[in-house]
Amino acid sequence: MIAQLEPISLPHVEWSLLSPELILIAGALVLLVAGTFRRDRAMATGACVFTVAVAVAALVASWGIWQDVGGGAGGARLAVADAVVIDGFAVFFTVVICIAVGLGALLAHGYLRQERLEAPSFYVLMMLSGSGGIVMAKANDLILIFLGLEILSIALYVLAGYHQRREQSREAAIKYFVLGSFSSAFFLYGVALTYGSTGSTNLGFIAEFLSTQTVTGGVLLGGFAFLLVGLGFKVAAVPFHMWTPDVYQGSPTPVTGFMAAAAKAAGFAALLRIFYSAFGTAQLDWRPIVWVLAVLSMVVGASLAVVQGDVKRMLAYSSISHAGYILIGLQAANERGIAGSLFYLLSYSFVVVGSFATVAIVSRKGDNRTGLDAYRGLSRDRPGLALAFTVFLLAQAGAPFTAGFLAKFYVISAAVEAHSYAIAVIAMLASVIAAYFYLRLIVVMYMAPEQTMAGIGPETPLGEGEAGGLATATATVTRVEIPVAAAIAIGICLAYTVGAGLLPQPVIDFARHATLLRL
Amino acid sequence: MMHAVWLIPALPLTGFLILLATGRRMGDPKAGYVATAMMVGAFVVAVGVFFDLMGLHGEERRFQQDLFSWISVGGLDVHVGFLVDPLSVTMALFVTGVGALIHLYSVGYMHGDERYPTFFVYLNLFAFSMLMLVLSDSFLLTFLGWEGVGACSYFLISFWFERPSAATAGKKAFVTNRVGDFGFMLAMFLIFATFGSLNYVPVLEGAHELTHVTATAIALLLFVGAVGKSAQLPLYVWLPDAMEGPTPVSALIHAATMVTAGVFLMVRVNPILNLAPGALTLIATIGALTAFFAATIACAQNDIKKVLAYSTVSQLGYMFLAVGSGAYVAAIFHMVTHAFFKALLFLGAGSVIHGMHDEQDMKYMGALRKWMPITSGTFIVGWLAIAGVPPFSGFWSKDDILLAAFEKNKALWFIGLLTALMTAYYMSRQVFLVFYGGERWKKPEAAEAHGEDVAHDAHGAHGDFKPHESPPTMAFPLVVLAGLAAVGGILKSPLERWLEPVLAHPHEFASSSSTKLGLIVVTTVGALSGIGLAYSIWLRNRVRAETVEPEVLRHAWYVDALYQKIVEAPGRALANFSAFVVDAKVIDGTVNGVGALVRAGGTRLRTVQSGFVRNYALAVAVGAVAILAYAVARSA
Amino acid sequence: MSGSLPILTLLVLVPVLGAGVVALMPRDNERLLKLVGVTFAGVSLALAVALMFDYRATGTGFQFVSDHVWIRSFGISWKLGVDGISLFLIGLTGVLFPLVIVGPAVHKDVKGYVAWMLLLEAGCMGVFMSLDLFLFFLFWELVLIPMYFLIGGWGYDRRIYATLKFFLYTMVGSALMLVGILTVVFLHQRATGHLTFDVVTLANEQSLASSTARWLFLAFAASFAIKVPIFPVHTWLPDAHTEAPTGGSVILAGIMLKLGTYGFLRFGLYLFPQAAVDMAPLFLTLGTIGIIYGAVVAIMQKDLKRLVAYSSVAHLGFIVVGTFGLSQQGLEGGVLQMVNHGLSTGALFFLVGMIYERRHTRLIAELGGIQRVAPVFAGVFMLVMLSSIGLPGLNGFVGEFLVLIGTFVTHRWWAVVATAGVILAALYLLWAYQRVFHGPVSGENATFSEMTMRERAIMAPLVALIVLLGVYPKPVLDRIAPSVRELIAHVQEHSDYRQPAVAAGAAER
Amino acid sequence: MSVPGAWYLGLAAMLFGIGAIGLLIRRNVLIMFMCVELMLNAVNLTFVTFARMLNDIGGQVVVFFVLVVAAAEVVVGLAIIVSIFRRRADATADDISLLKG
Repeated sequence: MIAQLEPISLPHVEWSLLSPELILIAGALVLLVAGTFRRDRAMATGACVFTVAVAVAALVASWGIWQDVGGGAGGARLAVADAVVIDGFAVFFTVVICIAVGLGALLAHGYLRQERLEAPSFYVLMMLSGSGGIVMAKANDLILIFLGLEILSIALYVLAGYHQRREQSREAAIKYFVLGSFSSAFFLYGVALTYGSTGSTNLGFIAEFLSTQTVTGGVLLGGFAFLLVGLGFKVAAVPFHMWTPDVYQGSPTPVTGFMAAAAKAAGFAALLRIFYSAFGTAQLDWRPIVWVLAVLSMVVGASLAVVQGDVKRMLAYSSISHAGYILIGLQAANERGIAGSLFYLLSYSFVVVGSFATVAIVSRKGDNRTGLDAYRGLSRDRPGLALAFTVFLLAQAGAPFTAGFLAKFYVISAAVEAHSYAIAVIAMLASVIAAYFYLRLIVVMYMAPEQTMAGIGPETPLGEGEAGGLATATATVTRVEIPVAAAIAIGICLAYTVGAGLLPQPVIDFARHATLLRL
Repeated sequence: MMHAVWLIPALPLTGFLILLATGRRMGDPKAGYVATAMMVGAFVVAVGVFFDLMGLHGEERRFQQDLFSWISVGGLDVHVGFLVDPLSVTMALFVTGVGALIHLYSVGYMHGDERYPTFFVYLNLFAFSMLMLVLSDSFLLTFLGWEGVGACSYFLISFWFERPSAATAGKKAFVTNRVGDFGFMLAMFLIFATFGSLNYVPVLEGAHELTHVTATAIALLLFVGAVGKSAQLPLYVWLPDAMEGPTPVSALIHAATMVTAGVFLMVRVNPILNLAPGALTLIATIGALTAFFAATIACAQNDIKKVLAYSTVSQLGYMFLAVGSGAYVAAIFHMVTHAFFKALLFLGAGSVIHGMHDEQDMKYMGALRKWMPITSGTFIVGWLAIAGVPPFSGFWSKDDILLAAFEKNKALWFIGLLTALMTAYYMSRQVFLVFYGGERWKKPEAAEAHGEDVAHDAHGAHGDFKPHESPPTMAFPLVVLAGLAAVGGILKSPLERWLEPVLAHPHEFASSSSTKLGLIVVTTVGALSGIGLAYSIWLRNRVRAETVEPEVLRHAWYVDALYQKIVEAPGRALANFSAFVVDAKVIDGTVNGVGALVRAGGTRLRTVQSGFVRNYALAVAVGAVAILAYAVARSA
Repeated sequence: MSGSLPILTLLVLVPVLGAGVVALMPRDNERLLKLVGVTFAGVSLALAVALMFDYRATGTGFQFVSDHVWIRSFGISWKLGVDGISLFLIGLTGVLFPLVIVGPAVHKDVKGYVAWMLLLEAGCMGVFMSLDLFLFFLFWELVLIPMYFLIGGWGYDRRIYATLKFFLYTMVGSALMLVGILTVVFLHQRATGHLTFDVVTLANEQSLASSTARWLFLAFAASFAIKVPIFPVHTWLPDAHTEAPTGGSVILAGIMLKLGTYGFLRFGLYLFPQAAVDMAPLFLTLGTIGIIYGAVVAIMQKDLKRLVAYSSVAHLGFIVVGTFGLSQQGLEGGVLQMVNHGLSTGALFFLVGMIYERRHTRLIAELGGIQRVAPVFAGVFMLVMLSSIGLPGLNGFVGEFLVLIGTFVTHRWWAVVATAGVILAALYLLWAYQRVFHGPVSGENATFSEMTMRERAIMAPLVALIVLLGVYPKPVLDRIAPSVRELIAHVQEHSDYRQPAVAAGAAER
Repeated sequence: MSVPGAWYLGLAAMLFGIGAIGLLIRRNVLIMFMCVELMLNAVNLTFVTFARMLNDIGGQVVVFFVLVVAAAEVVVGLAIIVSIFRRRADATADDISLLKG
């Protein structure tokens, strides 16, 4: 018996509101196709330029959307059958991720050429990954978040192992893949449990459900826990952080930069949206957990960074520490906290891309020279590069008149406003530990040109002082080459880092008006 | 003339500045004459001011000059200003007078020294500071002079700084004085806290409102300052060492002027002292003990200047005995006469040293009266004065003090009397050893005993040389001072009347004239017997020298060694302990320990990051379980 | 003038501009680099001098205030202003920086040295003028960076250890202070409804519970105490001073230590009057310990620079005592003493640097008899040393005396112990002087050359100020007085503290 | 016979646990990867169960998404595994620990 089927009503899709990710995906597809026709030098450059152009286009599109929804102009709105939310928050992360894509492409160009890996697929993957991140930021549904997460991650797994000839790169890929899929499973299980206890995967529905029901069963809390595990993994919060140093160190450096900026941002986008927005009424349940994660991340990240001898790895640990700071904003669970986290993420993206750009340049051909020694005397060989790197490092340390300072200031002020004094104090003390290893790197670049690094290397405790002996002349190394594209990227990062440090109000406004749709 | 009082310190200051700028170009002896001229000018002004003041009547004899505000903060208002009254003018007169003479003397004495101009730079600066000390109208400005003279004393003691002993002596003087300054400063604080002012006039006029306790505290604290500056027990130790400086310095600073600043200060604050009888008794006791103690040491010293140095300590003790007995005029009187005869003795000693080509050991002198007639003649006048032989000046002033002490306390008087005897003895011993007896510098064993010195002392006191008389620039001051030392006694009663306005309660001797006379006789007999004793020992050689010069006295009762043991050594140990254990190990060790701890923590954590992907997964799982456990616990 | 020209903003921007110009110049022409550097520093000095002349001596409150909204959403302004407390510290900053740029020999990378120095000058100026807590904190942190590079780049053997220690140690304090600042601001917002970092507003609208205020005061104090440094958080100082290049030591001792004591005055007492009064005994005790302890430890130091460094611990103790003695004299003396210590210790570090240039050692044991071969050098050293000892007639005495007499009136026994410090100061400095300058001269010391004209030119302004401030400190004291009086009145208004009438003077009796 | 929904959930949880523990204790990367698949399918079971319990089609739809994602993971994952273990005899996870510390 044939039942009369109701006509299936397709959801209305507001294409214009999805334009940034569509632009990225379209760009990726175009490049993929184009890449099958030509493979030469010019193509490589073209691919880079094309990717930057796509990223800029996506930014412009985001700007249009921002006019519509950001800053309280049109207000947030739901789209695609409530599965997508277009609010200032989403646009903000779109911007962050597009910037990461653009800067990552600039970084990649010189690197790929130097490593003889020139192929458009790198850029394709980057754009796809970015689109996944944007989906995560815009998703109003846990399943959509999961899909975005996977799009982001799967592309990143490939990117991490992109340098096939390097053992480390392959190892990074497999570690990232195994652990990533493991944590995705946790996330998904969290989604399932949440679904089971609230009856929906839609964040708006969940929020509404939680605000009307007071029952908070174990299943729901289990959902919280597993969601937190999955996203905690993505943002590299302790104790889900252990992949980070290995993957950051092993991946091609431009990928590391992109990963640190985009993947972290996307992870936080989902984290903030789920917990602050959807689970907002259950603050009392998750805030203590976030508190612990934040403190662990800051302290463990910083103290492990102290003992590293490899700059890339050190920056990886420092990114763990930064994740802790961004979590402070969530832990504060107030508007200042969210805005602070956003400000932090945007600023951190620039700073970290700039830092890894420097690392990529200094590591030279083979991507091997990432030890502290490689930076010795950089201030003489490449004073501009050394200065830029110094600014990035100081910004990460929270030096005044840099974006990094304001970022820390912002989240800590949120913590103080929320009366979380303890975490504020711990954060500041952890920043002292962190400062040590940034400073140590600066020491190597500036202060010990002729000496052995015996006293500065990780093996010497702070108390012992420096060897001070005259150095054996180190093997002469040719001056590093600075690719033009990377130089542009560094310039942009530098301009932001200093500019937002001096005149932060526009950025602050951007972050403040990137309001999260409170459901 | 009164308004020109500012010139009195300003002239030496000008001299100081001129010499500082151009002294080296002027050189020897022009620089010396410039400095001397400034002092003479100051003296002339002082005389002018003195006569102006004389022209006023008793109580009106006070004039204040205010130059500019120095430190004015809240309730504290200190100006650079002068208080001209009989006391300060008396001080100014003898400081400039004796100072001018000693400046002149130095022109000759320092001739040939490679740092000749520098010497006069210091000397003029000293004169300026000393005059600020005595003329100032506030405690704080006095303190400025007080510290200034201390610094100059330091410069001048270590003038020949190449000699480690000189450098050490200078430092010792400064630091020891600082111990006294500690008291002075606290006294000022207390005065300010009590009166809200540091100016002499309001403080001294309001003194009667003081409670007994406060008065005693202020008096004793100021006395601590005086003990340091005026070399009383237990802080006298720097003064004998100060003889490392050039002899005119010893005469000017360490005999006539600076060391008497403590006495001056005590007299200046007499209205406060009068309210603190306990403090007075203590001052008198310390004074008497110092006088006696120093005199015993002086009996066994061989260095011509050391004898005089201990003698100075002893005489300063007399002055404090007078102060403690309430006989302020007697103290000032003795200060003045002492300035005359002690400056004379020092300059004479300097002349001898000069004539003997830098020999200072009296055991290698003798019979010098033949070679140095002016020096010996004037020295003998000084000797008689200090010994208290009538009618020389010392007799009169010492007599007043002993009389006052007798009225205060018989025991103190007795100590004073014994001291007088000893004073006569050791001064006679000095005169006999230096100017009488045989020419011991010629004896071969003398050269032998001092053999090692000859090597590095090119014109040493040995071999073929003859002692010679000093040049006129040196002789003239000797003669003038000898005259003053001889007849200074006539100042006794004028001084009493003159100083009356500055005293809260003029001291009246209560004793009957017969008692007075008896005391005079006793004192004189004491002095004469001292001389006789010395004569029999040192000229007649009745007793072997060793028996009257026991080791313990030669080494000044081993006080330096004692201080070394109980102050310096523990202090050094404490400083070492603080610097290299407490600071370096404990405090800094903690700081570095924190750093090391973080590092150790990082290193430990590093091992967790094993590189094995399954370990990482385990961490994720453990984290998940932990959060889950928390969630379950919360929902339960 | 004050209306038209934003003189305070210029004081910050001119050195920054200078640093930028120097950074863009070629690094070869060292003379030109120094010339440009000293020109910018000289312009700052001229501005600072103009400021001091334009300052209304009897005026109260802050003058030359420039106030521009900077970060609106946090209520943060670019707010600068001076009062009698900061005026002379700005002057001191203006004086010392040109000297350290031209003065000491710089053996490498003159360009970097000059650029960092100018940036440091801007930071120091900023700290002394900031009237916005956020701005203050920014400058407070900013000064660390140039100094970090100066010590690390141009210092002596153990410079890396020293510079890291300096940076991290100071940062620990700042860490707590930032939390404190934020707490003050947000609690104020909670009480009054508006968010502001403006110091004056925060100070006048006291809204803190007393126990909260005490904690906040301690958070601020932690930062200031480390910077001063107060015993027992002082151990970064000897290392940093000793290893820093001469110019770095001069600025470190001359100006950067004052940031801490200035912080206590401007932010400690001003923002938390009651808490400061409650905590005064603690800080008086620590200050007094510092005076004695610094001196005792200095006695046995083998390294001349280290000795001077420890002397700073002692001298800064006086300033702390004066500050927490809470008397007109003590506070004014403390402010004056900041300037004094900057001059005399700055000069001492210059001199020690000159010794090192000649002898390539700072060890006291290897020196001796220098006065014989270099009498002028010795004379200048002596004068500066006497100023440091606190000889009346020189600047050091005035400050020290005021501190002690004021504190004696309010907190008697601390003052008594602190006074004992003057004995020890004489002891360690004179002993060091004796070992370095007195005694027979031999070996390499015999070739010790006399002060050059250039060195004399550097020391001349310092020596002149040392004497001038000792003899006639009135113009300075008169300008400090109204601000201090106001500060004490502020403290009295917001706490149970009452200054004894003796200290306040007849006008307020 | 009817089985309560909770049993299904319990089974799914057990499967998830087995998958997770399997990943932790097995050394062969391929098997570890299969354990992840097991975990994903445990989640699928959970979804379906909940969908039935809630009488909501959404949970069942999710399963399709998850299957697709799992397929994509397989593609990429196998490629990565092959690339690293191409030259090795066995695919032991503990062999790869170049990056550590």
